[in-house]
Amino acid sequence: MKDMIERLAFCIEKGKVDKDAPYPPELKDQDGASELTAQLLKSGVSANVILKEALMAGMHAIGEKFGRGRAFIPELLIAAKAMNAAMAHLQPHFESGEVKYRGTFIIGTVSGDLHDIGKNIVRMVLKGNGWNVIDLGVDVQAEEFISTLEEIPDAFIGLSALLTTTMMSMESTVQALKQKFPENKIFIGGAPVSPEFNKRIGADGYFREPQSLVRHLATIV
Amino acid sequence: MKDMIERLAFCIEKGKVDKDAPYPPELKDQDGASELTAQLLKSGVSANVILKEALMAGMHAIGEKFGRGRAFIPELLIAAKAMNAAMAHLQPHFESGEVKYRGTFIIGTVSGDLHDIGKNIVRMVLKGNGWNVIDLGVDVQAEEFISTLEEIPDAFIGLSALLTTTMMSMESTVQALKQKFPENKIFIGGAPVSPEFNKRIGADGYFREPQSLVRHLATIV
Amino acid sequence: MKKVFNTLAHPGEKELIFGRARYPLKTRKGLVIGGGKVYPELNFTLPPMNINAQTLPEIKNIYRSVITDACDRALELNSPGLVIELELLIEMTLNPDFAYEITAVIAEELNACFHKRGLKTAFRVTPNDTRDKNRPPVMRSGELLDKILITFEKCAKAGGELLSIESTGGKEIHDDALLNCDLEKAVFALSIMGARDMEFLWEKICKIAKETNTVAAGDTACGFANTAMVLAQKKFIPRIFAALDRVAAIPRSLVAYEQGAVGPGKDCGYENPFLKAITGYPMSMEGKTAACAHSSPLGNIAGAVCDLWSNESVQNIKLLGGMAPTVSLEQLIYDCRLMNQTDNDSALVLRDLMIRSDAYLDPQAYIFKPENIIAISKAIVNQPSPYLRTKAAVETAFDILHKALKEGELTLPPLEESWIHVIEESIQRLPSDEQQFIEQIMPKLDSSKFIAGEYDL
Amino acid sequence: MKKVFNTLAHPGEKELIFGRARYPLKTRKGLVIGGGKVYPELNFTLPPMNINAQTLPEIKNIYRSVITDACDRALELNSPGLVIELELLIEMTLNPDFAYEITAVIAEELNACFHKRGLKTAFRVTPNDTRDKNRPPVMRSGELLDKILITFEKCAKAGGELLSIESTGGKEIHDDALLNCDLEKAVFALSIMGARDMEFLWEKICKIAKETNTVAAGDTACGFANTAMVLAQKKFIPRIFAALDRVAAIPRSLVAYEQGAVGPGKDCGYENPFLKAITGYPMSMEGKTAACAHSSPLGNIAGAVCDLWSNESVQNIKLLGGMAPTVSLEQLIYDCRLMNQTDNDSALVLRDLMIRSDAYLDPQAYIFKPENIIAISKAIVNQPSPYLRTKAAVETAFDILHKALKEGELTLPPLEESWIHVIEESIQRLPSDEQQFIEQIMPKLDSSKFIAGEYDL
Ligand code: B12
Ligand code: B12
Repeated sequence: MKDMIERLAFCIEKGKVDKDAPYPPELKDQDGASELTAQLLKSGVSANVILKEALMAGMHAIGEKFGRGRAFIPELLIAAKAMNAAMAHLQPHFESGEVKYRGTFIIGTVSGDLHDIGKNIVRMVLKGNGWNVIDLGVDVQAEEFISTLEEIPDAFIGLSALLTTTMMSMESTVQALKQKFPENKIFIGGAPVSPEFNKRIGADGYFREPQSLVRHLATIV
Repeated sequence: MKDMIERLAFCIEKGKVDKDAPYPPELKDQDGASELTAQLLKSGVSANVILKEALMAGMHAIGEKFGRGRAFIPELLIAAKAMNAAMAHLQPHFESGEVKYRGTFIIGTVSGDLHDIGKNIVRMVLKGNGWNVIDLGVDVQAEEFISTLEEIPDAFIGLSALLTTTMMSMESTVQALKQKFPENKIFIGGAPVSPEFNKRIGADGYFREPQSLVRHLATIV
Repeated sequence: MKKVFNTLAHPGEKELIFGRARYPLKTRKGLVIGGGKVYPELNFTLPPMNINAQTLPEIKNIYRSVITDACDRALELNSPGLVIELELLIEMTLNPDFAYEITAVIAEELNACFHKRGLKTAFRVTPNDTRDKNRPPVMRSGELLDKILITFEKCAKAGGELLSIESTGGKEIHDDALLNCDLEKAVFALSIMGARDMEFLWEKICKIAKETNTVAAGDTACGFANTAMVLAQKKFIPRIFAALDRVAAIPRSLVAYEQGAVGPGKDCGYENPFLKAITGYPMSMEGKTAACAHSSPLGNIAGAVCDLWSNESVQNIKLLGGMAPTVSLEQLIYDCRLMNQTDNDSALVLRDLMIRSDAYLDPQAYIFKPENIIAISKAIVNQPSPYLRTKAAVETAFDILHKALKEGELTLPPLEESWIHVIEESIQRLPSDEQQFIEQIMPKLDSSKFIAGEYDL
Repeated sequence: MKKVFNTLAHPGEKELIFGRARYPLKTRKGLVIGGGKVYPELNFTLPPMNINAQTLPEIKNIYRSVITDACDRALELNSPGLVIELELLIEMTLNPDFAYEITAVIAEELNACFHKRGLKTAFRVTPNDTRDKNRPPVMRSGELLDKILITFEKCAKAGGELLSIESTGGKEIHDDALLNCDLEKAVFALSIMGARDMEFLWEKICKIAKETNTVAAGDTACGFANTAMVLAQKKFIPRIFAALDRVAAIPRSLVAYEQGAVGPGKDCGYENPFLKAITGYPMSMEGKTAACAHSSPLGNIAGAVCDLWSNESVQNIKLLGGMAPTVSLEQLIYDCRLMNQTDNDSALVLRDLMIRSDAYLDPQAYIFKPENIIAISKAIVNQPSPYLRTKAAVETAFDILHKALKEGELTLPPLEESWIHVIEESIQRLPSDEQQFIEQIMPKLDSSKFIAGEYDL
């Protein structure tokens, strides 16, 4: 069994979605993430063990490589696809409450700002680390964050801004959120943002890249 | 009489201190600021008229040239010397209260900072515009400003800082002063200082060069 | 009506050089861009602040002070000319009256400085392509498009002289193509979607330029190939992919010139050296002095064939030596001075030093070697349509890079090596027929991301 | 014991060139400065903040992150080496333990980067001359002097390798001399007061360098001739005065090398090209890429004979492309890359472009033409004492400038013209005898400003 879990983790890391998937060439015609997950479940391995020891382990391995500049985004993306394929099998177990995400993370690019590549990477890395991510997209008004938080009151929030001028929307979004939800943690990022700015607007942490956010989250959850 | 006043103004502008002064060569062996002032006083012209129409007019002319890049500092300095020579004759009239400065301006470079060239230029320009300037020097503690203000409660204050690190002393100096003397205006300057910084620390105005400070003072006094 | 480029304006390697364009542009105030000298092009942006009717007066003051400082510094440093770019921020394109007022302030300062102090200047205005504010974006109608066009017109009337934009048609597909390093989709986004959209858009911009007696200056694939460059610089995607994405952008950006633009191409278009070879129009470039805006593997080589030299963008914040835009300008002026001291011989020496400085360290730089610029540009003009041009450009560039790698003239980080093969395969999958390409790719696209009809698809 | 310089190490105009010094310096980590390549020297300073025991941890973090970012960028851009300068801020020299801790943090990062990733670095530390905190300053004894020397020693032990200072002996008189454009007093401040103080101070610094196995790197007349340059740049004093004040600073700064310093001379010493011609030691220079710290009429020409290329100083604040020091470093690296591509021929072409770029626009640049560097340096080494050397340097430079003005090779703003005569007269008043000069000038000085005994006067 341990062997099969390791194989699944390896398929996730390498982005082997299923048997038919042509990528990566060296795993051609072998079982992929989808098949292996189904088999593991069938043979009685708990969804929780699969999630932690295979899926998250695989994502962690590729995420780690990416963080050290040893893998590219497309590799991260294909791993995420394999993970999604596996997650489809776990879905009922999430619904039954048998397995749980680390928590929910609401993310979006602030109002007036249309840059989303950076935010999308953050989303991907969080997902790979076992977070349930709700992505509100770009040009997100404060009200949207608020109404989403009203539904999921224990969620964390991540704001992205790439323009010096939309840093001001970031500030007002943080203010609006903090007024209604003083306890929820808000993290910020994006090229023009800085630790000083974080302090000034009363957010709970600036992170230069998603890996350090994930590390920080691990220390507080 | 008008002719003589104009000649005195010209001597101030050109920096002709007295008859013996070799500078400027074209006024060699003519009467200088000192002689002309004495003569004017003798012939009954009021000290006030001499101050405004000759001395300050002369200083204004050279200051104006300097402000437009048409004169160098040494020319400003020599004009200031001529003015001092003339002022010596007016001194009794200041003491009797017959003539008055525009006001008193206390200036200094903040604690920790030893740069004084810029501050000295500000002092010179203020003096030339009829201000009584008290220069506390460099590396000036907040307490020194406070004790000077206690003696001259209606004075204006000017702070200079050239280092990013002594901008913090500027901030604390402003705070200390504002706490005791909320009504007194504090102006700031120096290469790293900016209008934003002025706003942040609650000072009353940032000026890039002394001319604009003088212009501003003229609108409020 | 469309201008056809099927030969090179600069076919000779030695004629492809900074400051000299085959068809220089003479501006209103008498600057001749590409006529022998390189001029600084200064860019700047606001510090963190809101943009609205309340802050507009403050914004105008900020821009005014940037311009007066810049003019002062240019005169102090004996700069023979100065180009200012106002890259609008989206709130300004969404409120064309803001754009108008800001443009007018800058134009007023530049005019005053020209008349009183003799500084020759030109003024570029770059409205935003706000159409992708709605997703999927509507490209050919609607209020957003209207406002873009109104902004162009108003800015032209307010004193803007050179009109540019970084148009975004195709970006809906290209963003994902980039992150997946999917060259087929990138080629589709640029050569089919991007080129078609630019044809639509630039016909209109050229008309406005004509009516307002201004200059249609050109478009850049900033949202495409520059995003690729930034991602490659962060080690997020392979550099070789970014290099190929760059050449794939050339035929797209060429469309502006086919529609009537005459340069100077905007600074952030690293496809400009190729466009200069093809069109003979002068081009702006950004390199080391734009490090304030982004790190780049093209710091020196970007200057090799430029006619304007830009800092891309810097916030108006205070540095020890002055406000950041003025600091940038001083650096640009000295870079230009160096180039402007050259005679024909030393110009080539300097150009070749710029090239050698960067060419062998990165594929994105390697394609900037003059012989490679010419080979790729030739491959482009030998083909009739944007798609076939793009296919030819990508193939030629890949061959050039492949050969350089084999011969050891260029090396790639080990991590990239496995990608060479992947990329080669996707190039081979590009058919010789455009319609076939469209049919082959459409089913693979996420149809929720774009509106096919907006691209005649 | 004193080293005597009475011939030129670089007598030939063509051997006076960037990257190549007659006596290169090999550093601990194997960088060879002046051995054929130009390396970037990065400087940086704190953003607005307090310096005290509470903020020390934060300060250390700031410096650490500046250094890791710099090392990353240097490696990304293939820089063959990197020099870091830590210019202390006075609170650090007043608290040598602060200086020690900060130096140690930087040294640790540089060591790690060398051992793990192979980046060759060298590390300059520049304590402050805090003696002028008391006015009039006590130069040869007292707690302030002790702390300066302790700081040198601690920083050397903490990993600083190149020791520099901008010493201030004579500034008490020089500041006023500058504002009054009084050349006699300036000559006195530099050649008598400054030179005597440097002899005193550098004997001690060289001893510390020997004992700690570090390098005595040199002193600059920053508080003198650079103040003159800044004032001239602001149009506060004539440029021609600043040019003469510059050459008057050369014999003063030479004293460090007479006492045993071996370079690289510190960036802000624009007397370095002359010192390189005289001593053959490598020199750091700052030019256009230091516009972040101050505007300069020497943007390109300053690079013509440099061995290290510096940005002088920039606050650690965020720009769009990254933190300002990293941005500066990228620009420096590209400047160096250009110089490092050259062979013997193209190096001269590039050098001459740098020279032509600036030489004819400002007297401070004109004296940097290689033939002028050599003529002035020769005049200096032909004389036996700092005073006579300074007199000769000023006379030679004045003749060179006067001739250039007459022949129209150089022009000055009209406002300066009347000053030429004033300056000429004051040069003529310099006697050939040092003692006579002292007697002639002492009565004219404000005796409250300095303590004569501290200068054996
Ligand atoms: C790509 C790009 C675009 C693309 C965006 C494509 C897209 N789908 O996102 C397009 C072309 C659309 C675009 C448009 C514009 N852009 Co743009 N753009 C860029 C560019 C080149 C790269 C940005 C990027 O994707 N970087 C790569 C990603 C991976 O990095 P990142 O976003 O920083 O994200 C990382 C971290 O910051 C962090 N992070 C990000 N978000 C978050 C959130 C959290 C919670 C955490 C923890 C971490 C985190 O993690 C990410 C991964 O490491 C930058 C230049 C630059 N140097 O950044 C300019 C830049 C941001 N754009 C700029 C400008 C001016 C514009 C336009 C106004 C241009 C115009 N003339 O129209 C428009 C504005 C549109 C709008 N309203 O937003 C300027 C901004 C200047 C300013 N005033 O602030 C920049 C800096 C370019 C420049 N140097 O001038 N742009
Ligand atoms: C000259 C100078 C010195 C001289 C000072 C001589 C003197 N008597 O003042 C000396 C050599 C002593 C010196 C020492 C140091 N300096 Co210093 N110095 C300079 C320099 C080159 C010029 C400053 C100057 O005089 N400018 C000319 C005057 C006329 O301009 P100004 O001061 O800006 O003043 C004008 C306006 O700002 C305004 N103004 C000024 N004050 C006020 C006040 C009011 C109320 C108003 C309205 C207007 C106003 O009006 C003036 C006229 O227009 C600057 C570089 C620069 N670019 O500024 C560095 C600089 C300020 N120094 C610097 C440093 C680091 C130092 C030292 C720490 C160096 C060292 N290693 O020891 C020490 C610190 C000593 C100390 N504790 O203060 C850095 C500061 C970096 C930072 N962290 O902030 C600078 C920026 C140099 C650099 N680029 O690195 N310095």
